Parts: sequence; structure tokens; C-alpha cells
Amino acid sequence: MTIMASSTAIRPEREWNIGWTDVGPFVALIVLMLIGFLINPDFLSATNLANVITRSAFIAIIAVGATFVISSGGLDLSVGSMAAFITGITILFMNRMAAEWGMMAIPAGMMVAIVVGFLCGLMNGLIVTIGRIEPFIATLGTMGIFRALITYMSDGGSIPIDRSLRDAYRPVYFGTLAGIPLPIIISVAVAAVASFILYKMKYGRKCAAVGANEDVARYSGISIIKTRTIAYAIQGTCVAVAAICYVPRLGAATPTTGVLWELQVITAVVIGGTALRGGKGHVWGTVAGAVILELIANLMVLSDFVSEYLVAGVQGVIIIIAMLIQRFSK
Amino acid sequence: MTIMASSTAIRPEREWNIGWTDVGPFVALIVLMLIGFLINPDFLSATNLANVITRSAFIAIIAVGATFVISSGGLDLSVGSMAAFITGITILFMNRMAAEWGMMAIPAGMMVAIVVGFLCGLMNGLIVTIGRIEPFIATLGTMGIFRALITYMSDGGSIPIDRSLRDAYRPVYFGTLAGIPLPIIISVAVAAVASFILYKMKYGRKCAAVGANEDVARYSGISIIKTRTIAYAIQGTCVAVAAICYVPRLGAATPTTGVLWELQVITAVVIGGTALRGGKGHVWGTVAGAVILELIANLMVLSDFVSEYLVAGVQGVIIIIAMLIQRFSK
Amino acid sequence: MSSVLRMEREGEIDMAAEPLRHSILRAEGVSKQYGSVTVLSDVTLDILPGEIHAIIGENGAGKSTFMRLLSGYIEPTAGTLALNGEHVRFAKPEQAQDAGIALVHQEILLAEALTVAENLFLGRELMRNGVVDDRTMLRLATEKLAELGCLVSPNALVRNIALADRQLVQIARALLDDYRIVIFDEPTAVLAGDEVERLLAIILQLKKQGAAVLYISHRLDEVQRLADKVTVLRDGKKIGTYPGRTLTQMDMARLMVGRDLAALYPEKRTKAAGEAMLTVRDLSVPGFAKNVSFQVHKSEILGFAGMIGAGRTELFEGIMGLRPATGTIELEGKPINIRSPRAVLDAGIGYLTEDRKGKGLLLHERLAPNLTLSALARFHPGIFLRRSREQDALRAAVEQYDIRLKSFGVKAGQLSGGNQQKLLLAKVLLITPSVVVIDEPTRGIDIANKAQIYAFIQGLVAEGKACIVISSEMQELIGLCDRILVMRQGRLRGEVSGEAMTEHNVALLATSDAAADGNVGGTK
Amino acid sequence: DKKVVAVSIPAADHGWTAGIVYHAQAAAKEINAAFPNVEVIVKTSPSASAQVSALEDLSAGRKLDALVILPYTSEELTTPVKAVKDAGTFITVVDRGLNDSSIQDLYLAGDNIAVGRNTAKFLIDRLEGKGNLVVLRGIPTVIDDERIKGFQDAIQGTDLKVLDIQYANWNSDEAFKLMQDYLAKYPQIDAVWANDDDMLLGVLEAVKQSGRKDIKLALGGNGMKDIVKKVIDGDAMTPVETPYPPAMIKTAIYMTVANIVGQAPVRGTVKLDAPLITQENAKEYYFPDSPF
Ligand SMILES: Nc1ncnc2c1ncn2[C@@H]1O[C@H](COP(=O)(O)OP(=O)(O)OP(=O)(O)O)[C@@H](O)[C@H]1O
Ligand SMILES: Nc1ncnc2c1ncn2[C@@H]1O[C@H](COP(=O)(O)OP(=O)(O)OP(=O)(O)O)[C@@H](O)[C@H]1O
Ligand SMILES: [Mg+2]
Ligand SMILES: [Mg+2]
Repeated sequence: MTIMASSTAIRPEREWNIGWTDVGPFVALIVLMLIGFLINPDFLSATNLANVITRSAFIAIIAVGATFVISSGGLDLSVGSMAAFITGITILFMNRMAAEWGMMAIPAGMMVAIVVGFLCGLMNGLIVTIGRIEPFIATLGTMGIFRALITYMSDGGSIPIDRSLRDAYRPVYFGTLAGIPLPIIISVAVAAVASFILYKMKYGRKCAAVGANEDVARYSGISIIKTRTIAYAIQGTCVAVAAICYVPRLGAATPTTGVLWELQVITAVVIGGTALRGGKGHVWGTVAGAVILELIANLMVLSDFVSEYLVAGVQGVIIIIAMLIQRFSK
Repeated sequence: MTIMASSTAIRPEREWNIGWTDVGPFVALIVLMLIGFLINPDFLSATNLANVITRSAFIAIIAVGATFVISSGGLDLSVGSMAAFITGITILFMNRMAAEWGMMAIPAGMMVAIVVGFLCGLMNGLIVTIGRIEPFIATLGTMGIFRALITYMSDGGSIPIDRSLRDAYRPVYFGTLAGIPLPIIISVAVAAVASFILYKMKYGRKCAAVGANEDVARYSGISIIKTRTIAYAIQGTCVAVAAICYVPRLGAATPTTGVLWELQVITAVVIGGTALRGGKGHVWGTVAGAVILELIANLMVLSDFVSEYLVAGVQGVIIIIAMLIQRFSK
Repeated sequence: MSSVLRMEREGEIDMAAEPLRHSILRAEGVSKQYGSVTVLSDVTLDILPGEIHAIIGENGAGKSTFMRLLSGYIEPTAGTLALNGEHVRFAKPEQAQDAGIALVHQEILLAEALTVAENLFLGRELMRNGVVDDRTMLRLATEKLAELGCLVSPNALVRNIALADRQLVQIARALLDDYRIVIFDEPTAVLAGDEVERLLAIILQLKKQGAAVLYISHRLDEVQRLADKVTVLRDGKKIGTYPGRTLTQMDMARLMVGRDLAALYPEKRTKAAGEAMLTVRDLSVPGFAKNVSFQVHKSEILGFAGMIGAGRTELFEGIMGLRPATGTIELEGKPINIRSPRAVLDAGIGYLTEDRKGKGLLLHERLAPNLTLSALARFHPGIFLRRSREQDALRAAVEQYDIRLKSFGVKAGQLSGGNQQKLLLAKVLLITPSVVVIDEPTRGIDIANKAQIYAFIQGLVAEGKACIVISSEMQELIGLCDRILVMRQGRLRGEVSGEAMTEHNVALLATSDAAADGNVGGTK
Repeated sequence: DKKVVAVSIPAADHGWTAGIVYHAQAAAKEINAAFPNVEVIVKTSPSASAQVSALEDLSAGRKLDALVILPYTSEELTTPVKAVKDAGTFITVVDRGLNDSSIQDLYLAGDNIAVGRNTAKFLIDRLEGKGNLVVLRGIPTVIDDERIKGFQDAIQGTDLKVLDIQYANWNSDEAFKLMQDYLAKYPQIDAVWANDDDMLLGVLEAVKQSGRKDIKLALGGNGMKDIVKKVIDGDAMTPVETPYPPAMIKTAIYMTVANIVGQAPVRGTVKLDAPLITQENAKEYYFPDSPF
């Protein structure tokens, strides 16, 4: 009888999370690496790749957070200055505590960073959800606020980390585990956790639903305010993690720390295949996106034929081409 | 038919065209002016107001263009560097022609500016529509390109306008007509034309429709590609007009000209009541938004109690508060 | 079976006998495939002027696809179209429109951010000396809508008007110009009483004016009243074209389904309803409903009748915590916080929205995530979701509600209208509520599945659940419910039950103030 | 009534400008305390056009007796400053000259060309006139331009080879990345010059990480306290430093005030050149409590 007939005829669902959007960024990544190699063989040298990928860690980690915010239909322009602010707070705290607690000041400082980051994100979230302000404007505002705070804390100068702590802390950026630089391991870990939350837990579904259609989400008993606020809180926490890896790199927070990171972050997310209007998020794509950006910058320096004046332009062109490749090789 | 009659009686229909979104920005504007006056009476002095409003002309003009792009569901991050690029081209052209054509070089240069602006906008539009790339990424790319070009044209230095032209050109910014500074008149004119296009012509409807719901637009026989591309072209032309007024003010184009204008522009549009996700555009609100931003900056200079380091922060706070006022005084 | 087969052959109109010359639009062996999925195969059809031609078929039979194909929204993968004998190809809807073909979509396609008038004239604004002529457009809009009995202001944002009103606006779009071929794809699905009557009148008017009308509906009574010819589709194939008058509704049903059908409405249980399950007191939804109080009991099916705009939907949206509302509700004596939708759902009240596309389903999402969205809690035993469990749930739902789909990979938006409705029903019942509120349960559902859904609702109450049915189809309410509450202008006007449950009484309460609030059947 | 002295300077967007802001505010505090009849107002601007706006606002607000300005760029500020001048204000220009020198009453010139030149000279005799260099430049502006120009002119004709020049936006992060890439690209680098000390910090970090031994010298410029400290401590890689002391703004403000309170009428041009800071004279360029 018809029911049986039709339902047996149905072909099973392909495992849904391997569409083009998921491989696209990686294809682009590989293409880029090949081009890079042709331009300058040093490009694929272990040290160079290690350096580049390690550098991309900050953006990657922050962008993973941004994947939540954007997937839930939000946007966060404040991440760059938030990173600077958190770095500043953390260093000040560690320096203060170094005297009494010695090395213990470092883990303590890390905790502080996480807490501050979480709170900053929460603030952003509440302004956007409770305050019902366009995310773009709200976070543009907080961006200014964080930037001002770090400038104020540092008198416009820089907040260097205490000499006594520097060497103990240094490994967090420069150290390696089984030959792999720590920041890479950390960012992979962050991405792994994120993809679990996004693809294997309730919250992830809620995020995507809120981003895709607020009404449907509401009618399914999902609280838009809660979901989106949490997304911002996650973003804040990711920024904190990035800040923690960042401190040992230059050992100081300055008013210029993290300038324009927000643009790189959003670019990474979009290159990664997550739509700015919200919906399903692509964590691993985002990570690939972050690496791609850093590789392009690296390529600019390693190749000789780009006038220093034109670097920005060529980068722009490459990004656009990368996107086009993604689109049309579909 | 009783039910209908009374059922409409149950719920009076709010009509959009006199909605809060349209008065909101102006209320915020007035509130701001009052506060300013309390802080420093000079604030409302004729000269100061004239200065501020004149100054806001650039952002206002560009933001009017952005109202089209955003209303049609797009976004343009390249306006700032596009302005720099156009200014550069124009000045180079004028200087070159000054020798043969004398003063005629100025109107000629203006024409060039308009044409270049139109083409830049067109390019953005095509990349976004034909190339089907997220506007954010596409225009971030062209932003880099324009910035690189101006840096290249100026060898990283600056492109000053020829002395012989300076004085003849000066009035375009500093001149007045019937006591009103020219830039103000120009921006009002631009806004008037824009609101005519947006509210009185077919194209305006198409723009709003495309921004509001692409499927509906397509099914109504509206070409999304054409509509959105035109929006970007309009944006480009507006940038050109702004650039024309800009030249005499600073008399040179540098690689730092117009940095971060894109953020101010988008902020102005959103404060003006146009939603970033697209839909109806509010030209006059946008103009108000631009003035508000400039007023806030001006307020920072006139008020003596804000630490130099915190200016950015205070601006952020004020913007957020302004938005909150708009939201909740509804 | 045999009786059906015989009908299929004998009942059919002999096309050869039909004079082909004045057929204005002819589809010649058209097929449509999506990837490897064949949705429509080798359909041939002639459309004659001054004739109302009904297309009927089960959910997913391919009706909407066929209509989109005739009006240029999609192109056939095989076959051709001929306009007045000349071969035509519609690459874009405009081309079809220029050829005089208009389609009223099954799903509502309006820009919510624009006003009613702007939507009506979208893409073909009237101009006066180079400027959009708003005054005239507003006038025309008001007139056209009034003809359809829709009184929303043309300046209202579409976002703020009810579904029914939206549908009327959409219909008005197709009536603005005088098209030669007007296609209605389930226009009455969201309409009730008066609107339907008005629409049918207008359609007959079109016929008089010599236009050809294609009419799709699952309300076979309408088909019977209107259709000169009836064409039946089954699984994308054309079964045949039959003279409208001679077919009974049962014949149509048989032809659609390909087998004999049991009675539409299940036998009503005689045993009295149990004790109170849900109690609502003085519930008010500002602007929509005032001081509504009622009770629904265990194993009871309670109906809510009323004209469009009576505020039934808003009343229950209020109860579900989806709109600001005041008042108290108790479930089995326990008060429930109606501030948060989650709380109400968890308490065990399920609500199926009347707006499946806007508020029910994520159209760009796959089926499983849609199905489980409001019941995620039960799909992660630990902290992680179990994809496998979801897939099982989906398979079960597809079986149980006979959701017709060609592949589990499709997105919800790619399901046919009726199948979307079934998926939504499955989604709501997945939280195993003890009180189920169904707003327009069979909107866009074909007759065979209606029977299934009714039987299913019976099953629910048999398990001791309570069920509330909001419907604009009175027969549905009368056939299904134990009691019917009638709303008008946001207030409860009365209750009918038992013998008193007649269309006449319900209509009386729903419309006229004269029936001084419900001396028909005991009023509360 | 009070005499008003307006100070218009760039906002603190990197170390050096931060130093400017710091010293300007310090001067303002001291003077406002010391001279009851003088009021010094400090205003920072994040961009050239913002600075023009600030000038308009300041002069629209009140009558200015004197203006001390560190212009973003020469071209863009010339006309606006002239406008202020025409209102009868005493004009002190600091560091970057305007296109029309007739405008200024007093001019404290920092010498960016010299910064480049002196650094280059030092490198030349340290490396005996030959070797591979990489250079990091800042943001495309006049300062940056002049320093690079001074540097390149000075190494003309020597065997010092500039392998690469790229922008790092006076930002230590970007300098760090850029230096990493330089190191990856060039197997043999003898010396690095970052035309600002913020960037030098990043460079040093990158060199340290790479563990490369070929880099003999890494020089900066601007006289940031951390770097001056290195010089004092006789650091091998950074033995010298070229000052470009933000303190010049303080001097300028004092001289201006001296003018309008009519003590010592100072006019004309004061050229602060950029002598090499070496271990011997380093002490006098070391301000531990300045943020820079
Ligand atoms: N874009 C698509 N991709 C894949 N399958 C599709 C697509 N669009 C429609 N279908 C399938 O085509 C079949 C017919 O759909 P159609 O909407 O024409 O049915 P229908 O007769 O209108 O049913 P209903 O009465 O429920 O509206 C359905 O099985 C549907 O899943
Ligand atoms: N968001 C809204 N804003 C303003 N008015 C609305 C809104 N939604 C619905 N309405 C109005 O409320 C009235 C009641 O809505 P609705 O038609 O859904 O009630 P109903 O009794 O459920 O009718 P039905 O369910 O048959 O459509 C509608 O006539 C519509 O005009
Ligand atoms: Mg259909
Ligand atoms: Mg309803």
C-alpha cells in the first residue's frame, strides 16, 4: 500500500555536514599553499609554516568564538579592542601578584583573563539582546570603550609584563608540545570544543535556529535572548583565551594591540563558509579561513614582485579571488 | 461587514511613513544639542554649529549613498579608501591640466571625480552581484585595493593640490550661498535627490523590495543583480561628490585620508533608522545620523572634563545611549 | 480497486473529441526532475478560455510544480508549452505574465517590511509623469482588497497583518490586471467562510469574462461547485481529465488516492470526557482577545470557531507565552507561567502554528533538525546529541504521518505544502504534550491524509490527552469535536455541543451580534 | 582675564604619540598651576581631518592667544592653521613644518631626515660599509617618508644592500610578523632597522625566537625608554639609539607661554637635531616615568 511503497523508495540522507561549504575553504587553502610554493620554496619550509600557523592562532581562536555570534545572527566588532583590554588587565594583575604569589600569579592571571573576557562578552550580549540595539552599532560602541580603557590604563604607552614572570610565561606562545607549537594545539583544542558544542549539543542547534529564523526558534520554545547572549559570552571567553596566548609573544599590552583584528576575524569566519546573515556555523572552515589570511600576508613578504605600497591591494585581490574560486568551483 | 469593521477597530494600524523610526534620529539630535548647550554654551553658537554641520557634509553625502546599498541588502566597507583614491586621482588630474586649462581644470576634475566614483561603485556592485560574494568580504577587498592605489600614487607621501588652483577651489568648501556654507547646501541637495529616487521612483521600491526579501523581488520580476549593482554605483557617485567637497578643505590626498570613514558612514545610516539587514531606507534619518556623530566629536573637543585617552570610549557610550533613547522612548 | 480503475478509464473526457483550436495554453508531455528525483512526468493538458479547470491530487502529487512550470517560475526538463498553438518558452515569470498568465502561489510571497500597497504593485508600480503615483495605487489597493472583503489599511506593513489578510493581498495581486489565465494554488487554505464565498464569486466572474482559471484545492466541495473540468495527478503522473459536474467528492478522492477511502471523520467516542485538564481564566491578549475563560477535559476534543480575525490564533499565542498576555492557566491544577514559551511547552502544552513557513519550519534546514528542534532535550542521553536517534525519529514520523518525500536529504522548504504541514505536526507532537493545540490542522492537507490526521487526533484523546482544534472549516470542527467554542472580536461568544452543533448555530454565534450572546447551546 | 593657549596634537595611537600626549599634559598641568593667568588646553585628534575640525572648534569656541600644534601632515593643516593665525593668534609649530613657513611665529623642528641619516651612518661604519639590511617602515606619512629618505640617501654608494622594505604600521605585532617573514626569506641578514622603537620591540622578539646568529645589529629610533635602557646596559645588538624625544612638545609649550606672558620673546626656528644616543650620553635621554 502507498505508504510502504513510498517510504521504502526514499533514499537515505547523505551525512549532511560534508557539503561544499565545508571543503571549499580547505581547497582554497591548499591551492594557496601550492601557489606559495611555486613563488618561493621557503614558503613551505617547516619553520615558516610553523610561524605562520602559530601566528594565525589568535585570529583563529577569536574567530571560532565569532562563528557562534555570527551563526546566531549577531556580529561583534569589539573583539580586537577587547583583546587589548583583557591583555592589559591580565598583565596588571599578574604584575601586582607576582610579588606575593611568584609564579602562581600566571595561572591566577589566566583565570582573571577568562572571567573578564566572559563578562565583557556578556555585556556585549546584553546590550544587543536586552537593549535591542543593532549588533553593529552596539559592539562598535563597546569597541571604542575597550580601546579607550586600554589607552587609559597604559597612559597611551605600554603595559609590559614583569621581568620575573616573562621567562616562565614565555613557553605559552613559544613552547612546543611533541614538536607542535602550543598556540596551534590550543587553537585546535578550542575549535574541537566549539565544534562539539555547535554540532553535537543542543545549544548549537539553538544557535543555528535563532540565526536562521527567530520566529521559528521562538515557537520551538528557544529563548532568543538567552541563546544570543550566550553566543556573545562564548565569544568573550575565546577572546580571553587568545589574549592569554598573546601576552608572552611581546610581553606587553599597548593601545595598538589588536587593532583591526575584528575585520580579520569576520573575514576568516566568512571565508570559512558561515553566512553573515546567520544560520549554520562552520568552525573548521573558520580556522582554515584564519590560516588563509595569515598565509596571504606571509606570501606578500616572501614574494619579491609586490611593491610595498601595493601589498594591501594585492591581499584584497587574493581574498576576492579565493572567494570566487569557492563560489564557482561548486 | 461587522466583524471586519470592528476587528480593524480592535487594532488600529500603525502607518510606517510617520513611524518613530523617522522622528527618532531627530529627537536624539535635539536632545544631544541641549546637553551640548548645558556643557558649553558656545556649543550652539552660530559659527560652531555651522562648522560642525559643514564638516558632517562628507559623511552625510557618503552615508546617503550607503542608505541605498544597505537598503538593498548590501554593505560597502570601501567608501573611506575609495574617497581617498578619488581625491588622489582628481587632484593629480587637476594639477596636470592646470597648466593648459587654468581654472577650467577644476570643473573638468570634478567630472573626472564623478566618473571615477561611478566606476568604482560599479565595480563593487558587480563583484558583489555577479561574483556572488558576501558584500562584507568583497568591499573589504576593494577597500584594500583603493587604499593601496592611493598609497602607490602618493609614494606613501601626499598629493597636494596645485597652489594656482587652491584659492579658486577654496569656496567649494569654505564658500557660502545666502549665508549657508556650500557643503551644507550640496549635502541637502544630494539628500533631496536621493529621497526622491528612493520614495518617488520605481527604483526606490525595487531597492527596498530586494533588501526586504529577494525571493519576492525576483518573483515580482525585479532583477536583484541590476538593482543592487545600481545601488553600489550610486554609492560610488556619492563618494565622488563628497571627495569633491573634501579637496579644498585639506588641500591634499594622503594614504590616511578617509581612514575609518566606512564605520562612521554605516553608523550614521543605522542611527538614521535604516536596518542593516535591508529594507526601507531613511535618507533624512541618515543625514541626521551623520550630524549626530559630528556633534558628539565636537562635544568631546568643547567639553574639558574628558581625559584625552577616554574620548573614544565616551563617544561609544554616547552612541549606545542615543540608540537606547531611540528604542525605549518608542 | 477495480471500481477505481474503471472510473479512471470510463469517466475520462475524450480529448480527441475536444476541439483543440481554441485551447489558449497547452502543456505537451511536460516533465520536471530535481536531480535524480522525478516530480512530474509526461503531463499533457489543454486549458480553454472561459473554463474553470481544477487540478487535484495528493500532497506531493506535483500540482504546485506543474503550476510553477506553466507560469514560468521553473522550466520543464522535458516537454513543451504552446500559447494559442504557438510554441513558447518561459524563462522568467515576467514572460508568462506578459503572456497573460498569473499565478497565486500556495505559499505566501510578500515582503514583510513593505506595506500592503507596495506589495500589491511591486514590480509594476503605476507612474504619473515620471513619479510613482501613490494616491492612485492606494485607491486601487483599497478597492481591490474591499472586493475580497479584506479591510486592512493599504499602508499597513505586511508584517503586521494576519495570515488570512496576507493571502487576500496575494490574491489581489493576480486580479489587478486582467490576465487571460489565472492560476490559484490552494487559495482558500487559510481562508474561512465569507472570504471563500467572495473568492469563489470572483472566480466565476473571471470565467464569465472569458478568462481561463486553473484551480487547485484540497477542499473538494469547492472543486465540485466550481470546476468545469477536473484533472487528477498522482505521483507526478496525469491520471485523467474528467467533467466536473459528474464527479462526486468521493469519486475525486478515489481517483487521487487510487484506492477506496474509509469515512473522513472517525466515529465519535460516546464515553463522557474526563476531569479538567487545562483551565484558562480571564486571559487577555492586548489588542486581540479579552477575558477569555474556558476548560478542556481529559480525552476531549475542543473546537474553536470564528471568522478570520476573531483572534483565536492570538489567544493561543498568548497562552503559549508567545505574545504579551494577562490571566492565569492551570494544567491539571498546577498553575503555569505563561511568560516563557519554554515553560509552557515543558508543562505539556503543544501548539501547532497556522503559519508553517513563517513560524513553523526552518525551510533551508534538513528534515531531522526541524523535527527535533523543540524536543532536543530527549535526543541527548548524555551531553551530546544522538544523530542516529534523530534519524530514527524522522523515519518513524515519515511512516506515521505518511510524509511523502523522495529523499531524506531534502530541505524542509523542498517538501510539498501538505507534507510540510505533516512534518510540522510531527514536530509538535514529538514533545508528547498532554494538551495539544492545533491551529488549522488540515490546512493544505489532502483528503486521504485529513482522514489520517483526524484518526490520529482521536488516537491522542483516546490516550487521555486533551486536544484543542482551531479551524476555519466548520465541517471539520463539527465532524471532529465534542464541543465548540465560538469567538468573535476577541471574545468568547458562546458554546455549542451535541445536537446544537450545526453550521447554522456556529455561524450565527461567529457573525451576528443579533444572536444575543449564545442562547444556542448552553453558554458559559 | 586668562590667556588661552591651545595645544593640538595627534591622539596616542602608538608609543611616540603617546609620549607627546604625556608630555603635553604634564606641561599643561605644571603651567596651569604655575601661572594663574594662563590656561593651557590640550586636544588630541585621531586623524588629519579631525585635527582640522579640532582647530575650527577651538577657535570658534574662544579667542586663542596662542596655538601650539603638531600637525598630522603639512599640506592638510597649512590652510586651517593660517585661518587661526589670521585671527591674531600666536602660532607655534612643532616637529612637522607647514607648507608656508610665514605662518609660524615659532618653530620647533624635529629632524626626521637626520634620524634616518644618523642611523645609516652608524650602520655604515659598524658594518664597514657592506652587508645585508632589512628595513621596517611605519604608516605611510611624512615622518615615515623622511626617515626612510634620510636613510636611503645616506647609504647611497656604500655596499650596504637593503634586501627589503615593508610597512609594519609602527605596530610591534606587525613588526614581529614581518621580521619572522624576513628571517624566513633571507638566510643572511646583517642588520635590521625599524624606523620606530615600537616596531623594534617586535623585531627583537622575532630574532630571539629564531635563534639566528647572523643578525649583528637591530636599531630603532625615537628614544623609547626601554630601548634607551638597553643602550645604557650596553646591549650588543642595540648599542645606539636616535632620539626623537616627544619631550619637544613640552619645551615648545613652555617657550610659547614664555612668549605670551611676555617674559622672553622667543621667535624663529629651533632645530632639535638627532644626535646618536650612546652608552656615554644615554642617561640624559632616559625618562623612566614617561609612558614612552
Ligand atoms: N526543489 C525541489 N527539490 C527536490 N524535490 C522537490 C523540490 N520541489 C518540490 N519537490 C518535490 O516535488 C514533489 C511535488 O511537490 P508539489 O509542491 O508540486 O506537490 P503538490 O502537489 O503541490 O502537493 P501539496 O498539495 O502538498 O501542495 C514533492 O514530493 C516535493 O518534495
Ligand atoms: N502582528 C499583528 N499585528 C497587528 N494585527 C495583527 C497581527 N496579527 C494578526 N493581526 C490581526 O489580528 C486578527 C486576528 O488574527 P487571525 O486572523 O490569526 O485570528 P484568527 O481568529 O486566528 O483567524 P484565523 O486563525 O482564522 O486566521 C487578524 O484579522 C489580523 O488583522
Ligand atoms: Mg502544492
Ligand atoms: Mg489563526
